[in-house]
Amino acid sequence: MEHRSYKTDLWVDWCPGCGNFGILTAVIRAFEELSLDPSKTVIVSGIGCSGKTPHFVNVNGVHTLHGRAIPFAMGIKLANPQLTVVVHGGDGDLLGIGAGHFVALGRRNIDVTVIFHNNGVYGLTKGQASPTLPLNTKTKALAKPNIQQAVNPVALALSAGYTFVARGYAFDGEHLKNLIKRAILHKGAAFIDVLQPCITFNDVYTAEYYRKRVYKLEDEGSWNPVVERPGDRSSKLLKAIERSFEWGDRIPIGVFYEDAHTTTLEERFSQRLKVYPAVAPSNSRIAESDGRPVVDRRRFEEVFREFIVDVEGV
Amino acid sequence: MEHRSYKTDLWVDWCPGCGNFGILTAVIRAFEELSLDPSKTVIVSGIGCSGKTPHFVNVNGVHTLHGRAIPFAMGIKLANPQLTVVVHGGDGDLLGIGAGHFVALGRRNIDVTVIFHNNGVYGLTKGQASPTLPLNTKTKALAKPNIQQAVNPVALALSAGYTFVARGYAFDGEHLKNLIKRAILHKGAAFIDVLQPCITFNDVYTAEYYRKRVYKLEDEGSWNPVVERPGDRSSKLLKAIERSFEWGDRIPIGVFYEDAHTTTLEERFSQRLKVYPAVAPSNSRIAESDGRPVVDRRRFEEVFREFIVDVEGV
Amino acid sequence: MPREEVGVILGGPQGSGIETSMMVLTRALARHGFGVIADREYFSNITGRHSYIHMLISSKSIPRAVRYPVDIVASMDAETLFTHISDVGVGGYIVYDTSVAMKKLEEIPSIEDTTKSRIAEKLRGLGVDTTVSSILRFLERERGCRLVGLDFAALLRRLLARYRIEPRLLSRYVSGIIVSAVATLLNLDRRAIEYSLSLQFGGREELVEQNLELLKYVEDGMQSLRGAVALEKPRQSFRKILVATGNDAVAMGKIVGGLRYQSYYPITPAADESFTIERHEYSSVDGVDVGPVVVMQTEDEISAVCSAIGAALAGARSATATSGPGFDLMVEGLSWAGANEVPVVITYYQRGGPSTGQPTRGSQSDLFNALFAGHGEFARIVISSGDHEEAFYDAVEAFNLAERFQVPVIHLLDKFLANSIKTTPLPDVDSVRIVRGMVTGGGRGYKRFDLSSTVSPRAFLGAEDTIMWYTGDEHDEYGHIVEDPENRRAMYSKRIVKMDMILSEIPRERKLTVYGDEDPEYIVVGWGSVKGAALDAIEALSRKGFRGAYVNVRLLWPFPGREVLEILTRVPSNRVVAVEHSYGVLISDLAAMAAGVRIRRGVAKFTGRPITSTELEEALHKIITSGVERVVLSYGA
Amino acid sequence: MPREEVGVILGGPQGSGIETSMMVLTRALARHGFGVIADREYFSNITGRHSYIHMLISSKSIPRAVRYPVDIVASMDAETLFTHISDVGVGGYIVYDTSVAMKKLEEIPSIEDTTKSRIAEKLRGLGVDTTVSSILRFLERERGCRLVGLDFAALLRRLLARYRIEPRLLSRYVSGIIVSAVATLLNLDRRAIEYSLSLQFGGREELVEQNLELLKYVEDGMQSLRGAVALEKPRQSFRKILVATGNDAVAMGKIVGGLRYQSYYPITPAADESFTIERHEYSSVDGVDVGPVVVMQTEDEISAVCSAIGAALAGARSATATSGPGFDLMVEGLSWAGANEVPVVITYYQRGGPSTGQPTRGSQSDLFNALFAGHGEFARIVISSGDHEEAFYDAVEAFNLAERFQVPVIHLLDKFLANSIKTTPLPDVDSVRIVRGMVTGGGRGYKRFDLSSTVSPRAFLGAEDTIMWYTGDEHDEYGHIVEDPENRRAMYSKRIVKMDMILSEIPRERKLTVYGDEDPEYIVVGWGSVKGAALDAIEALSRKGFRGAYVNVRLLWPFPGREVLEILTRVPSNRVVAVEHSYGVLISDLAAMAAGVRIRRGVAKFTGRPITSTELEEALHKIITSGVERVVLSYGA
Ligand SMILES: Cc1ncc(C[n+]2csc(CCOP(=O)(O)OP(=O)(O)O)c2C)c(N)n1
Ligand SMILES: Cc1ncc(C[n+]2csc(CCOP(=O)(O)OP(=O)(O)O)c2C)c(N)n1
Ligand code: SF4
Ligand code: SF4
Ligand SMILES: [Mg+2]
Ligand SMILES: [Mg+2]
Repeated sequence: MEHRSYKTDLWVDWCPGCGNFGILTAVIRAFEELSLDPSKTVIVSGIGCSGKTPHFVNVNGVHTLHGRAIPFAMGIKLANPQLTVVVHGGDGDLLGIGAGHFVALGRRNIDVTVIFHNNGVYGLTKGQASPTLPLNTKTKALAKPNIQQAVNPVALALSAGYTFVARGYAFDGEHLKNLIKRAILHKGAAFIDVLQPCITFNDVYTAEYYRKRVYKLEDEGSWNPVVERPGDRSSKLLKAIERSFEWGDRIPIGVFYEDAHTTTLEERFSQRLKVYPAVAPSNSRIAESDGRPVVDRRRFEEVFREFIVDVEGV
Repeated sequence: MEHRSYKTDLWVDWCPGCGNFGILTAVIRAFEELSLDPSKTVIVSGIGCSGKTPHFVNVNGVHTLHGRAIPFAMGIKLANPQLTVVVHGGDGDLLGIGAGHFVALGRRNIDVTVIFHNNGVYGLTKGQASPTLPLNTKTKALAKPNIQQAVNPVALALSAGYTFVARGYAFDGEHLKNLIKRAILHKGAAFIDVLQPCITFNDVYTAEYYRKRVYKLEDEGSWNPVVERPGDRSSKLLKAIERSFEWGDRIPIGVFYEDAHTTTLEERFSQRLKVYPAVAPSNSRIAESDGRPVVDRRRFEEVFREFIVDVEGV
Repeated sequence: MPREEVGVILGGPQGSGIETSMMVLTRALARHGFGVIADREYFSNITGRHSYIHMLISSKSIPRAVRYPVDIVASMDAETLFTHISDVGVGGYIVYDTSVAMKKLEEIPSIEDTTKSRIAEKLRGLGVDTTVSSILRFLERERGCRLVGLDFAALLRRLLARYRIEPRLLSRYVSGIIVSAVATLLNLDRRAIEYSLSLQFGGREELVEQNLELLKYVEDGMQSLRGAVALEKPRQSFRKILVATGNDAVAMGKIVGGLRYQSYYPITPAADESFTIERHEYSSVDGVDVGPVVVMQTEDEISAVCSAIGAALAGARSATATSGPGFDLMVEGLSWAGANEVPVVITYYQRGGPSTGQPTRGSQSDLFNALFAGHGEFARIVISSGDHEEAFYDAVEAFNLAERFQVPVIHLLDKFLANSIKTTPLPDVDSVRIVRGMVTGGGRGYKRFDLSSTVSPRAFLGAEDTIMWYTGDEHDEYGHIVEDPENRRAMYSKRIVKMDMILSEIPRERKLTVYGDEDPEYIVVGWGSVKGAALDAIEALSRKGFRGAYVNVRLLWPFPGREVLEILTRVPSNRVVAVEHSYGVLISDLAAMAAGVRIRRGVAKFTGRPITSTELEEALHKIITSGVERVVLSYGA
Repeated sequence: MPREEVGVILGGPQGSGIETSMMVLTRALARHGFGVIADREYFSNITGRHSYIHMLISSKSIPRAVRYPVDIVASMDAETLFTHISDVGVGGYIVYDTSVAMKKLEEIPSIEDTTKSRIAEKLRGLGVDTTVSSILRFLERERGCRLVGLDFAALLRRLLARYRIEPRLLSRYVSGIIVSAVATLLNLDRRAIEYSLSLQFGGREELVEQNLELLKYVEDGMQSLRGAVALEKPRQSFRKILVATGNDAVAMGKIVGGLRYQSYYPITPAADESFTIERHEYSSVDGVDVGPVVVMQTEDEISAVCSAIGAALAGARSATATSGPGFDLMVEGLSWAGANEVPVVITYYQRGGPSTGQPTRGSQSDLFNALFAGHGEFARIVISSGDHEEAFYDAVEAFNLAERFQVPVIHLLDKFLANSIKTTPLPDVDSVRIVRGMVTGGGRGYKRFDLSSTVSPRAFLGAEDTIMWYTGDEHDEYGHIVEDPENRRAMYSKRIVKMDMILSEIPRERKLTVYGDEDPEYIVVGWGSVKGAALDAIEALSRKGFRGAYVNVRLLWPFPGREVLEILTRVPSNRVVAVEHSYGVLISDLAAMAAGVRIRRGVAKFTGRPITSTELEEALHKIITSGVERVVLSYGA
């Protein structure tokens, strides 16, 4: 596909100053630097402010249902494993209504990247507490302090089995862009928790708040999140989880965990389906040119012989 | 309520030798030893072989929908906080279709106990792989090896915020009974992962298999899962998670984590609702004896004054 | 000359305070004794897209629906002027910011491309340039409109000179300019505005003061226009009046009705109801508890409905509120409630579908989803409300019906009602009755599903000395699973025959109400928020000599087929017209199915905007005079 | 004298091999050239509850439905005898284990209490003791039954003496005893059984040998009974025949139809379809790929439908299979598919509802759920199949319709069809055509929702040089969100008018088929698995002089109102009878709504057991001769 801009010319209707702008820019730059073919790239999103992302990017976009971006992405990716599939979802989307799918993707290690817009609120429905808002926090949109505890997205992703887990910050564009590139290049389920200020509803976790606290894991020379040998998995995982507990004065961003030794679901399917993924649901032939099914009479009898009785009329 | 048997006289239609019998016995003995009032106790279950549990126990039973026992239990408990609420669910039920609710309960720390029948299969639908069956395992009911990874229920419960997390073994009745008692007495969301052989469909994780491998955490003198001070949470949690990775030749059972310092959701509601839980949805008055609402004209004007304009006809 | 009614549009970007303007004006008008209805139109967006309030103010009664054209368009921005060019009537007033005069249509990014081309085409047709100033000139010239140009920036500078206001907060006062200009045109009393501002800003005195100051500046600049659109003296005499949305009305109804557990997962246009309930979750009035209501924001709608069912089992009056996408997720739970005869209430606010559709726009297209979604057969009740007042009482009634018949009840509403503000007389709460149906203390040997009566006495989980079982499987009288075919037949029938019982026990006036002429020539049938426009339209047509009646169907399921049939057969079948905010005008299909009557004339609107009195009147006129079978309405930006 | 048809019941505890007996007998019978249908009845239980197979074997044709009474009851246990006492006909044969003769009803824990009391009462009424032996004596005395008592334990001991069989596996051979006894009564050829056993046990020779040995022992003890229930020489002449369940038929149809992605979450009675597909997910036949089909066990039904939609967007023929509770969870996804014009197929197997209901029993009570669940209005197609053959072709057609019209298609089936085994002629796959509808390669500037035609050319995600957007929000031609009212009107209408297109393009014979008399006196209307029993019943009644026709409705939505109306008005309205496995006989309501015709006579069955030819014949007779309006059937244990 010849080069064209990765940005559509739609008006981006997020609130001025929203962290989503930072994420959008980072995504677009990552796509550019990876020279992704727009027609072979799909952004799949849920519902929320974050869910609008695909409309602003000039690659295929599938804006799905609240919480269901991961299942849609799974179907797209398994049907056409050639596609680069990136999921965008809000914290309510992926860890509220969609938490079940979030866990399931970890168990599958499908080669998709999940970008988590972590703003602590349900943005598009006007600022209710999201699953990442800590207990007792009272943002200005809430009438009363939050009554539920926060879930730790990084720890949850690690426990669920994601093989690449990172955290970025919406307004550290260069760093975030690099995380996104690395996540896309990773073979397997990749998760990036992106700290995303919501200027309109979240007056606690603001750009100011994060600017002061965020630091980069990689700035610690000793930090190595990469599983070098399968045997290292548990210890690396545990270190990553330990690090995910850090929150408050210092908030780590960067790669928490990366394991390239776990097979992807696509690889596992290729064991069963022989010709997969080269021959895949999206490109395999189902009919002859005249519309007759590939499964003709003879092939039918061959494939379904378990159901066929030869009548002898004994 | 005068004493009666905690066992109903229905025929228990599990397969002879099923681990569920061990769980049933342990539950009944725990109830007995705690002298729970059957009319103030509710077993809430999902759908599956495990889901039938309430019918066999002579306390209130609510056999709900597949995956939804936790939400039902939440409504029951919040409406009547006096009740002792115990959830029984299968591994497909609680961590397949119900994983979203499972995570949400951790965030809430409602005072209910969740007993997880971990048999590695979807029993009642004839043996498909459940979310706890490891990758590549091929039980006799499966045509092909399992293509998905297992989720680690203990690690997930810990990441999600459960304040009591334990593991028991269906055929170590005394030990399991004690865990159940402790979980019920715990104030907050308690989770017990019960290793439950499915004699009919799971020929890998059999009683034989577990008998050889299971050991008790408490047998290690140094093991102390109890959060003594709030500040210890992270370190205890991390130790618990580390321990949850242990699987294979040696499988730990016992209490992994216990934190009595986190407020329950009921306590948090009592902050907002003043008279709660003493005056609760289930026992608060809504009408006068003649059927007139408690909210009479005068109270209406008082409560809803924000909506009332005094007309002056200026 | 003072007017009986005045129509107003307030327009501006989402997030700029347009809703505040609406509230301040409405309460001030109510203070005067005027009746007000205000429809709110907004995008699924937080900041920047075009949002507007469409009001009708009346001196003679409480208005029931909005209508076009309006008398005043008050704009905060250029987009409002481009968007509402057709909405202002001859001789109407246009309030605008003089600094936007040179804005061009092409320059406004927040207008969608399709809309932009449509407007451009329209302007081309009218021979008008795509600038604000040419539109204004056009309106002045062709429609005799009066232009009220104000220099917003200058006004704000004056304010800034006087008060210490953070510059970045200054834009919040633009809504005050709009309020001031409209108030001046309407000749509202300063004290009424002060009263309204005090309610709006609670304790924040300085905001009240600043807005009053702003009012003064605006008045100064509009001396000649004061009272240009004055209303007649109000003819009603309420001492107190409610100013509330439909969401609020339902919230109040639920609390009066004894709600004790409300679950929700945020969704437009339902969520506001739960926030209102949350604000009033507990009060102690002279030592008497009002509440407590446990309001629970759940992880999804499945949890919302399931936890509400759980709370109902424990004896609490329990409900959840949602809209189409959320309701879809509740269907399995609904079916469980049906199987277990659980009195739970689902308040279902329709919005534009399918799927995410038009999340902030209205529709009545979910009728069949509410009636028929759910596998297996079981009794349910679906009721709808025609206006804010009905919504309040129906919210109470929903619980009564649920508990009397031990069935799930769906209270079916829509975004139009939910989000519109209306002045409504205070409900007569003393006339309300709480009816809990067959309740028992239980006791040993208790059978929850006792087959000896259609509605078995219900004990709550936790009742002393009582044990019961519930299961979604077919069950025996104790609630234990049984697959026996004879038991199946008995238990399944028990649940379904409730439908007959419900139809015979609900009084006629709760099933439907008939308005208009006693001896009609034509009959309009509708439900829910069609009511206001329909009543206006038949009244208008009656002034033109056409005798019409409106049948407001309130009980949608079980459908009151006998009563509907009886009424509709009073006129020839080509004189019956169904009206609905949908494509299919589904109530016709429902009547065909459940009353055996074919309604062959229909008025449909599915743009997501409300049916207005004016266009409905026109459509009905066309149908009854010209034999047209179907009219599709589409007025409204 | 040899018989044309023989009915058989095989009964025993769940998990004891009763299904194996069924398969071995059916394939042996098919080998002979007999036609067989076998209904499977079982509890929602893995081990121990009563399960039975109800077969009808025919020498003249392929039987279409089961009927009562049967000629042979072959029991593995006492419970079977208690349960099926009424099912055996005069002169029938009872195969039983002599060691259960002294068993008492009271002693059998696996019988539910309600059933137990019901049986006890029945026995009391008949004056029979609650022991097996008194039942047997009663049947012998009153019904002239022949008792075939076999000492199961002794037979197994003989086997054990000859082969090294692990004692704990011995009970698995009981199903072999049943097979042997029935085969002996039917006089089946030893080689046919050997053939069948080989198919059943695949490579495991020793099992074949042992079972043949067991056959010898049983034959030895039944010398006088060999051929006691022999069938006539088969009149049909198939060279090959399929022996498959409805689930299998659909699975084969899907694969032939080009299925490439199948998602499922396990649920009865749908899951077996996915397992069959999984077994055939990929084959290479002479270097040609059949497949690959990605079969995905998802975490829930929401994920099942959403991932299937995703796969469809990528161009794969894509489907999911479920039953009521699962479908409920798919409703929101369905609505998205409707909004986005996605060709996705949902195979919906109805079971007993509401809620978990009777998970392993059948029903047709989800008709309206399939037709109307989902918020907002959009086009969908719902088709149903009357038998295994139709199910195969419909499974292909579902994809064709989905892709031609770019709408979600629901293929509505039920447990009766899904789980019953039937001998069926091999499908004529060469007559099948794959029709993919408007497909395009896309290209720059591609508009997925081009408004210039009702069905816009569809490009797949991944098409070269092509970008497209999808959203559940209302959208423009590119798939971007827009809220413009005019666009709304155009896009919303585009999707819905497909309904007219569908009705006009689907040929009549795909909408409905009419069987029976050309000039009927009465007409029976039904859909899905009513077909077999209905055809049998009208045939039987025609032999008694009543000329009837059966209308098998195959296209349920959009409903072929014109065609249905045309047919039904051929007879007086009191001569039209609707038949359904439900309480409400919902097809009547559907006809009233969509064809304007009131069907006032109905036959309902909602015990979860299938309508049998015999009871339907009786019911129809009653209705057409006596003016009875509604008959509720309930035969079957
Ligand atoms: C099933 C369903 N329930 C509820 C909604 C309403 N809804 C729209 S956006 C949203 C939440 C958005 O929050 P989040 O996922 O955190 O995204 P953000 O807007 O913060 O990016 C909700 C609940 C919906 N669209 N669908
Ligand atoms: C919504 C829904 N989907 C599917 C089913 C079918 N179903 C019944 S039991 C079951 C799984 C049981 O597995 P698990 O939860 O592990 O319980 P177990 O039987 O192993 O105790 C399923 C999928 C259902 N009842 N409801
Ligand atoms: S509401 Fe918050 S998250 Fe949504 S666009 Fe505005 S700032 Fe961003
Ligand atoms: S199938 Fe497995 S889990 Fe279910 S009852 Fe039998 S042994 Fe137990
Ligand atoms: Mg968010
Ligand atoms: Mg299980």
